[in-house]
Amino acid sequence: MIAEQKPLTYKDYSTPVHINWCPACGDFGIVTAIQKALAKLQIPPHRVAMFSGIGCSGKTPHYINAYGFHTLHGRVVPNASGGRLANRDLTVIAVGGDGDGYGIGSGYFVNAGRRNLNFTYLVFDNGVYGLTKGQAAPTLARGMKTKSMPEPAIQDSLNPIALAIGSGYTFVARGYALDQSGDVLANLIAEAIQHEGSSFVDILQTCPTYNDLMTVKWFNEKPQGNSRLYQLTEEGYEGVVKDVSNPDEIIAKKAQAVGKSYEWGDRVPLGIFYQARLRTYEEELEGRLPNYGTAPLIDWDVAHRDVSKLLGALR
Amino acid sequence: MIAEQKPLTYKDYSTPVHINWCPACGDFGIVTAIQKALAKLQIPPHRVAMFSGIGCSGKTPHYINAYGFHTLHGRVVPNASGGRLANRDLTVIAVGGDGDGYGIGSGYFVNAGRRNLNFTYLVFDNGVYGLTKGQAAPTLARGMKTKSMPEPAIQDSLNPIALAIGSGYTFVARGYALDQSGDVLANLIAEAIQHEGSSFVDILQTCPTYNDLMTVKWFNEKPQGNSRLYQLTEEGYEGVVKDVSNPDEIIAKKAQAVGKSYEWGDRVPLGIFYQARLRTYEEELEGRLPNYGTAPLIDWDVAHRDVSKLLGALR
Amino acid sequence: MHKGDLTWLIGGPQGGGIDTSGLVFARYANRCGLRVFSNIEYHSNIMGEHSYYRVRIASKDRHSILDQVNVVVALDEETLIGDPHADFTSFKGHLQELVPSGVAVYDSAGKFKPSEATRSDITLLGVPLMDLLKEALRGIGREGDANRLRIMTNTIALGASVFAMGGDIELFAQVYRDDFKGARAELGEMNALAANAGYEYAAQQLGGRSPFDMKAIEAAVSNGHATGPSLLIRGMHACAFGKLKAGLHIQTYYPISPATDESVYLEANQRDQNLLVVQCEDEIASIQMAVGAANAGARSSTSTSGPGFALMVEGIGYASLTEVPGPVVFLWQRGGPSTGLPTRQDQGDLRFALHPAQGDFPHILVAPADPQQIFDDSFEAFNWADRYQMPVVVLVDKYLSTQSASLDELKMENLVIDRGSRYRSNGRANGAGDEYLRFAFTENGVSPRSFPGEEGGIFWSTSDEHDPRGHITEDAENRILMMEKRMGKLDLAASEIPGGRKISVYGPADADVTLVGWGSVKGSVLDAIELLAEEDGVRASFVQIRLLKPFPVEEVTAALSNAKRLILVENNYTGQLGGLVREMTGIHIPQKVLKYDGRPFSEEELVEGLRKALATGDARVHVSHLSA
Amino acid sequence: MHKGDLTWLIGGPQGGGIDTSGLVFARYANRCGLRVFSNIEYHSNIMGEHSYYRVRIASKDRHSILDQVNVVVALDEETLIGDPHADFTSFKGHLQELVPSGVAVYDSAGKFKPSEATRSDITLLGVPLMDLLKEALRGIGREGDANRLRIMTNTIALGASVFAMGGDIELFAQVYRDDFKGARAELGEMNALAANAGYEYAAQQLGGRSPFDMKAIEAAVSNGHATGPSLLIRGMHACAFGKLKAGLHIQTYYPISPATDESVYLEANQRDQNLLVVQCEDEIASIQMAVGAANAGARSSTSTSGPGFALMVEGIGYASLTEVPGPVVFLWQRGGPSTGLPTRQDQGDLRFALHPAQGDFPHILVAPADPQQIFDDSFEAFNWADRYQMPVVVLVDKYLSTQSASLDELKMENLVIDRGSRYRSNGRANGAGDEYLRFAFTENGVSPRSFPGEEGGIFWSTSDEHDPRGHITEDAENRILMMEKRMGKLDLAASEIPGGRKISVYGPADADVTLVGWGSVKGSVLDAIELLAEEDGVRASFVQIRLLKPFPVEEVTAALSNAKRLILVENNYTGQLGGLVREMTGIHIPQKVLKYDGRPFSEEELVEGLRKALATGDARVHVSHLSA
Ligand SMILES: Cc1ncc(C[n+]2csc(CCOP(=O)(O)OP(=O)(O)O)c2C)c(N)n1
Ligand SMILES: Cc1ncc(C[n+]2csc(CCOP(=O)(O)OP(=O)(O)O)c2C)c(N)n1
Ligand code: SF4
Ligand code: SF4
Ligand SMILES: [Mg+2]
Ligand SMILES: [Mg+2]
Repeated sequence: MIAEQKPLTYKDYSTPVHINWCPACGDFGIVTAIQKALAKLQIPPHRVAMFSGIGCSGKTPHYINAYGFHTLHGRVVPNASGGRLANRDLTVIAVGGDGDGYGIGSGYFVNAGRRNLNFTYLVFDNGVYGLTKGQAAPTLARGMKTKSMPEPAIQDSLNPIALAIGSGYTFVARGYALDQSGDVLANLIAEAIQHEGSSFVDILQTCPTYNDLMTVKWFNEKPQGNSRLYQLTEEGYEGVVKDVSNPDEIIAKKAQAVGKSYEWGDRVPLGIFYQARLRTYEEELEGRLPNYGTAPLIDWDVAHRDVSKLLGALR
Repeated sequence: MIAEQKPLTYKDYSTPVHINWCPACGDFGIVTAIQKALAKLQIPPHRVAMFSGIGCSGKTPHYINAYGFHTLHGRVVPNASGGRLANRDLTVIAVGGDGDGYGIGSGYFVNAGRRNLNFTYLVFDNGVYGLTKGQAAPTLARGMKTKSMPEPAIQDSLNPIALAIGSGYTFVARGYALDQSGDVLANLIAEAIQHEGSSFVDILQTCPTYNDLMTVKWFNEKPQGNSRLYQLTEEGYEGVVKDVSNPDEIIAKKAQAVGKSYEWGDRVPLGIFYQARLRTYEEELEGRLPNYGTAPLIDWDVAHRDVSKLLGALR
Repeated sequence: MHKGDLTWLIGGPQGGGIDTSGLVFARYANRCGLRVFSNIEYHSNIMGEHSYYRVRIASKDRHSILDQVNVVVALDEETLIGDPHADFTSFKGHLQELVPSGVAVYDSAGKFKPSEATRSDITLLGVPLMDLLKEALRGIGREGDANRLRIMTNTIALGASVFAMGGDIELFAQVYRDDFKGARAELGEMNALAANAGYEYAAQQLGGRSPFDMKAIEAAVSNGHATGPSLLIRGMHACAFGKLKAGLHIQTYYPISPATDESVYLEANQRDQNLLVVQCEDEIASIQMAVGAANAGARSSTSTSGPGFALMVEGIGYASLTEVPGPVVFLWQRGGPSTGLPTRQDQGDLRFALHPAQGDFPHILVAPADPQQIFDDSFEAFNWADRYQMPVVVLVDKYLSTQSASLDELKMENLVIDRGSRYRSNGRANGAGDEYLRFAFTENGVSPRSFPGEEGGIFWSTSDEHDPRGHITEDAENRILMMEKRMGKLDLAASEIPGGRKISVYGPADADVTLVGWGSVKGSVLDAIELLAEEDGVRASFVQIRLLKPFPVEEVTAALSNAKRLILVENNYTGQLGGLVREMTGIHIPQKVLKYDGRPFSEEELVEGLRKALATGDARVHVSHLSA
Repeated sequence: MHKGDLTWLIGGPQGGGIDTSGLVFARYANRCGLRVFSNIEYHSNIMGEHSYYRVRIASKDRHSILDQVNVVVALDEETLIGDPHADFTSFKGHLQELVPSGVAVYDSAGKFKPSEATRSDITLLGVPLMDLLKEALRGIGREGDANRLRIMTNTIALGASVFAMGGDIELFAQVYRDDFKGARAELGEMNALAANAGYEYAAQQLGGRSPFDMKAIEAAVSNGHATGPSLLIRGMHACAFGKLKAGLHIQTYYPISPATDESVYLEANQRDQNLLVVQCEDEIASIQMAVGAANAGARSSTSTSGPGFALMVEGIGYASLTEVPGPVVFLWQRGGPSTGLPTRQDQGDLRFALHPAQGDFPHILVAPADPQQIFDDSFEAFNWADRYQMPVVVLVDKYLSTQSASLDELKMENLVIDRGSRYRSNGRANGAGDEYLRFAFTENGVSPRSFPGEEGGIFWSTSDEHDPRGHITEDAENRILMMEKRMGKLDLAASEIPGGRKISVYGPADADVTLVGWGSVKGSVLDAIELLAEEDGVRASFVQIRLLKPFPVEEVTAALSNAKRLILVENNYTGQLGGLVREMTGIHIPQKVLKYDGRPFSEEELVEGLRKALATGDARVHVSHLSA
């Protein structure tokens, strides 16, 4: 242990592993943003557990210097939840693709919202199944046809923000993988991590290889003079619930978020759609298990249990 | 074939099978309502295919005179979808519990919304897992404790209406299993069946055995003088999209529905939260498969395919 | 049949208190010092379908149920004569199961009319339950509560049955008094009163003579049992105790029969026992959450039955490939396939549990056969998971979960928790010279693991094939080494797990016939062996195969290869263990006795099946006495 | 190794056109009348990782790949010498695989420097690809497009390799011309130009002398092959054709390697072929939707690989219990366990596919081993599904899906579609006297089914155990009868499926050694047998077990019991088939040759493995020549 420790920089969260994403993939921007967010919060790498699903996006943990669990397709959320339940001293971040999270994993996406466990879930939303060669993912809108698809999509896109609200996430936001300043996404992720409760960020991510519709160029366009991507705050939108004891405010903010979430096309809002500091699952657990508030589950003394009372009841 | 056929009555849709639900279970009301809805629409029993999940609710098809498929826990929606895809002349109705549909089946619930296949999905929402003895189901709110639970629920309830909107259902409604007039639910179900596209009705259902919170008495109460259950139309609420070519109207109606869906407690709205006649999956398929519009898939001549052109391409 | 044993049975509609009443009687008998074996049958239904609870009592430990009934308490007509209006049903009521001079206690104000009985060699003891209840309550000025307390008509009927069994009504009433304490003591007294009323009524109707004599059995209970009341323990209790003692941190589950009981029992005690029990949204979430927790350093487990296990298979393959220490998965079998018979008995999941995912991968599969073994294996399963870094599946079933048997003590000595090989960085940061490789190739294939949160212990893990660092690689040589590393741990486990945990052999070494089986058939087999010896002079032994993967090839070969004659006993359709034994040892078991009607083997059924197999030499004998 | 055969290989980064280029060369050789066998290896990655395509050409049909390479076309340095900076890698480049005097074609302006080669017995043919491309384009006034058309540098390199192989550049260029027609004809011409430029350059560098002589092989192709070009067909094509011919109505799928190719091929042709292909949200939805469609009267199927199959198992048990006629599930195996090696080869899913759900239930499992068998089995699978009313799993693998081999014709004669036993009410309404029972007990266990929509054909179906009407019952007798009905259909299938579909025997009846295997190893085994005969004088035969459930006990016993010596060949770690054979027949195959490095057996590997097994008698021999 060194007495004086240098502050951590984003480079402290990188690994020497060869990154095998396509050149210019939007995922690069997200990895950097995660690293910057962790540096911003000065969370030591060994206190971070990254979980991922399967897809291009699923490879993320290998590129971040932190405990890394690259799980199964669609199963990142319950894995991350288990990790967090076992050790609430860990900063738990789950990442995965839009197919992984909103398609095969949508049941877990939905049910984690209700649980309000304190973890952060970042979905890399590129509109396609990247790793399986560009089929339409759930966020690709009806009628859209990327260069990788033989025919246009015939299903509606689903709305991740609305879904997250309906599921009960207490931090619901949207980011963009390649923001020019470079720190907007990092800051948003940092806020998500700091939020106590289930945080969800849908991150618009370019896939230059398969998605030729939502390209960097498209995102950077200014239809009718306004930049397509804008921050909700620019419009004075306020998604944070001020008084969580007031159900009316909660409902109003949720409805506002859903309404706003359908804005798409010429104007695409980024930032926090909704946030409320409600009791977390961990806090609720303390009501059942007083120890839960004092030490991580894995450190409890469970090796010397006395079951004689239980046995006695069976006589 | 008799020249003059008597109109079908709801009794034509009943079976002699012994119903093994608990006395006074709300499910009885739903079965009757389904039978009445079918009679109202005069759909011959053999043109109806009922699909169900597993749970008390899952037993429904056995009590209805129609093709009946009692599938797996959480898997009713894809089964019903497969049946409908294979034969679009069938009226396909899926039923299941709230655990079945919003818990284990939530991924399929969500993804069926986007597909907008023309079928009807009725969820029997009793707040508990009935058949496994009364554990909390996803719609049971945080802090609630039914008599069957050892401790109060520590997760938020999910909001089926908001979720359905976010998923893309084009008919989203709520009913009550035991309405006094007896026909309100039947009419709602008939509307859902008639709607072209994916119809979803969350049906508030009493479970007298395990749920002692949402009882008939509770539903029938008039807190502050107003009946708890009321029809959205009573308040002049209009959920139907008039001009489906106008995205603004669609978005406004969706946001309205989500906002309204959080109303709960003293006032619980029933009826159609949202409806829009968008292109169905079947109609979209006609673009890919011209035959799809003319005859049910199972009647296509597929037994004499010529693959010589395909073989030729391999030489 | 073991002569001298008595069976008491209560039947009626679900939701009518069958399980409570059955358990009261079983506990009463157990407290008398009798050796009790009891079990419940019920439908996948909440209210109304026929359910029944059998209590067998004997002077010695018994491990199976009997078909024959001495006293039946019928809470409805169906219990006596079946449902004559039902489609496609073979159940004709429990009256048929009564021994000659057996007694049927029923509500004389109910639907059943004595004329419906087709037997005259039994005693139909109609009891005016409500009248007696009212009368009893009148004595304490509570007649007006009779309707509210109508459930206590059950107690009246039980009281009557105690007389028929030749039991002691005071000791019986004491069970209620013990159950209702403090504020609820009055209920205990009222039940005692009701029991007495039923008893008196029966005494009067039967002319003061009980046809059966429980007390005689009581007197015959041999010494050697622990002093004080025995445990009356179910398999699911033993499992829960094993887990608690093993230092389980987290149990995840999704409700499903017949596994829920275990999780609910743990849940009810989580506060006192410092355990986290999480009800998940489904079984996929249950196992994945358990894997996530195990990766984070927790001892984790989950419990389910066939339909849930079918959703867990990807998790098992994943945990195995990534060398997660666990989770321990309890698979409480029920009647399959598919949803099947959710509340009934079957041993049909062996083959599925043996290879429950794609690819070649290691996991441990063990099938304990009685409460003590269940305790031992659930305890040890966590050590295996930690030591060999692989998931462990414990294969049990509905019958084991619900059967309650008298047991002097659950042995819990010398329990040693072994968390396996753990890496500690001692403050060194990752990459600082001695780089930590989570999946390092080691001599025995086990690589020390670090717990997330440990500085310097950072690692990666992936469901893709990976290098020692835990990063994806598709390299051929690494692949070979990793396959050998993982599969090699199975050989390690096979070499370290003691023989006594692998198989158990019962009966004489030079038996005329050797029965082979696994899991819950053990109880019926042991009872049958005893009977065959006594009644037929057949000297039979039994080889219970307990560890199923890694398969104890040598032990099984040694136990079976010198057998004079082999017969397989399984509670499933195909005789799955027989195939496994042949695959692994080449030994063909030429005869099978099977039962696949969704119920466990009764003693009579198995004895009949074995007799038939012995007499005919038939390759396949199946039995069923077709009870409800 | 079969002398005289040549192997051409192209390697480079994924996304760089390896598969297209490889296929161009393979089609060229095939059109010359040569017998081609080719295969691709690639990473689970979109861009950048090393991929390569091997094309073996011979004068006779070959069924496996060779390690040895005659000409390698390297689109990057890694292809030649591996990635020296990679962690934990054994791949050292394809230069090592070149035969003496082999030729390596590479970009002389690229990273690779000839000094890095450690061999001097080969020819390093550096080609200035971009310069040549520019020059060629300059000839037609398109020099400015060179950068945009840079992918055509591949064509330059291919042209050079054609010279090295001793091929005919005009015929080669014609492939491009044929591919680009109509509006794109210019591209064809430009590619032809580029190919020529490479060819000329190589001719010049190699002094006009090709070290190899494709044309000589061409001349040696024996007669007897069909006139006109052969098919160059992949396993996935054969599967798709079988399905189309079988009258498939609906294919559901969820993308997954290596199964996606088949579904995407069907999807691309759905409009012309009148087929509905649905991409689902996951594999659970895929199989459930397929079951729903099958219940409604459609012929339905789905395709997946291990991780997806793990999610389908509940659907298989469900379809089996409810006697759904299908679906037909194609399981394209890949390297497991878990996500494993998504794009690599393994035969590790046999045991899983044999018993993929809880309980005892019937399903059919078949493993075709070449395109014709794949066609036949995918066609027949639907008949089986309809006839026996159960799901059918067809077990194939990545190697079978991606290998392209010359085939004169795919035999499609005498195809008869059998939809099984169907109930027609002829206008009678349900309940009108002759009540229709969907699950009626019948002599052979098959009950006629009606299609929803049929008046009078209404039925119920449930994943619970059910009565003949399809309603839930837990009755014991019904249970027994239903188990026997369902499992009996498996015996029926076993008795009706012709022997030729169960096993195939190749080679002499009195062979010195009999090899046993299944699925894709067949190709390598047939090639190896031929070589062992030629080079070692060993007379070997091969028993391919094709039908795996119901297991052809008699046929396998007959084929193996008189064998002089038995050796198992499997592309997995444990030798899963060996266990199955022993379980089912008692025959123990004492030796195994295995490969489990994620790649198929090359001819040399298998021959080496067999020689070692024959020489040493070792119980377990494993081989790997550790290519990329
Ligand atoms: C159970 C299962 N089904 C299918 C796959 C194949 N698969 C791998 S990645 C992927 C989709 C990836 O899409 P997405 O989640 O959007 O991630 P992206 O690659 O776009 O980052 C699929 C279907 C799998 N690995 N497991
Ligand atoms: C895969 C699987 N897991 C668990 C079960 C057990 N199970 C049967 S019904 C049920 C829940 C029923 O609750 P719900 O869906 O709300 O229906 P209800 O009984 O309330 O109508 C469960 C968990 C099952 N059958 N299959
Ligand atoms: S395919 Fe798309 S998402 Fe995947 S690495 Fe390439 S650019 Fe990124
Ligand atoms: S448990 Fe509840 S939902 Fe189920 S049948 Fe009884 S009352 Fe109805
Ligand atoms: Mg994606
Ligand atoms: Mg419910």
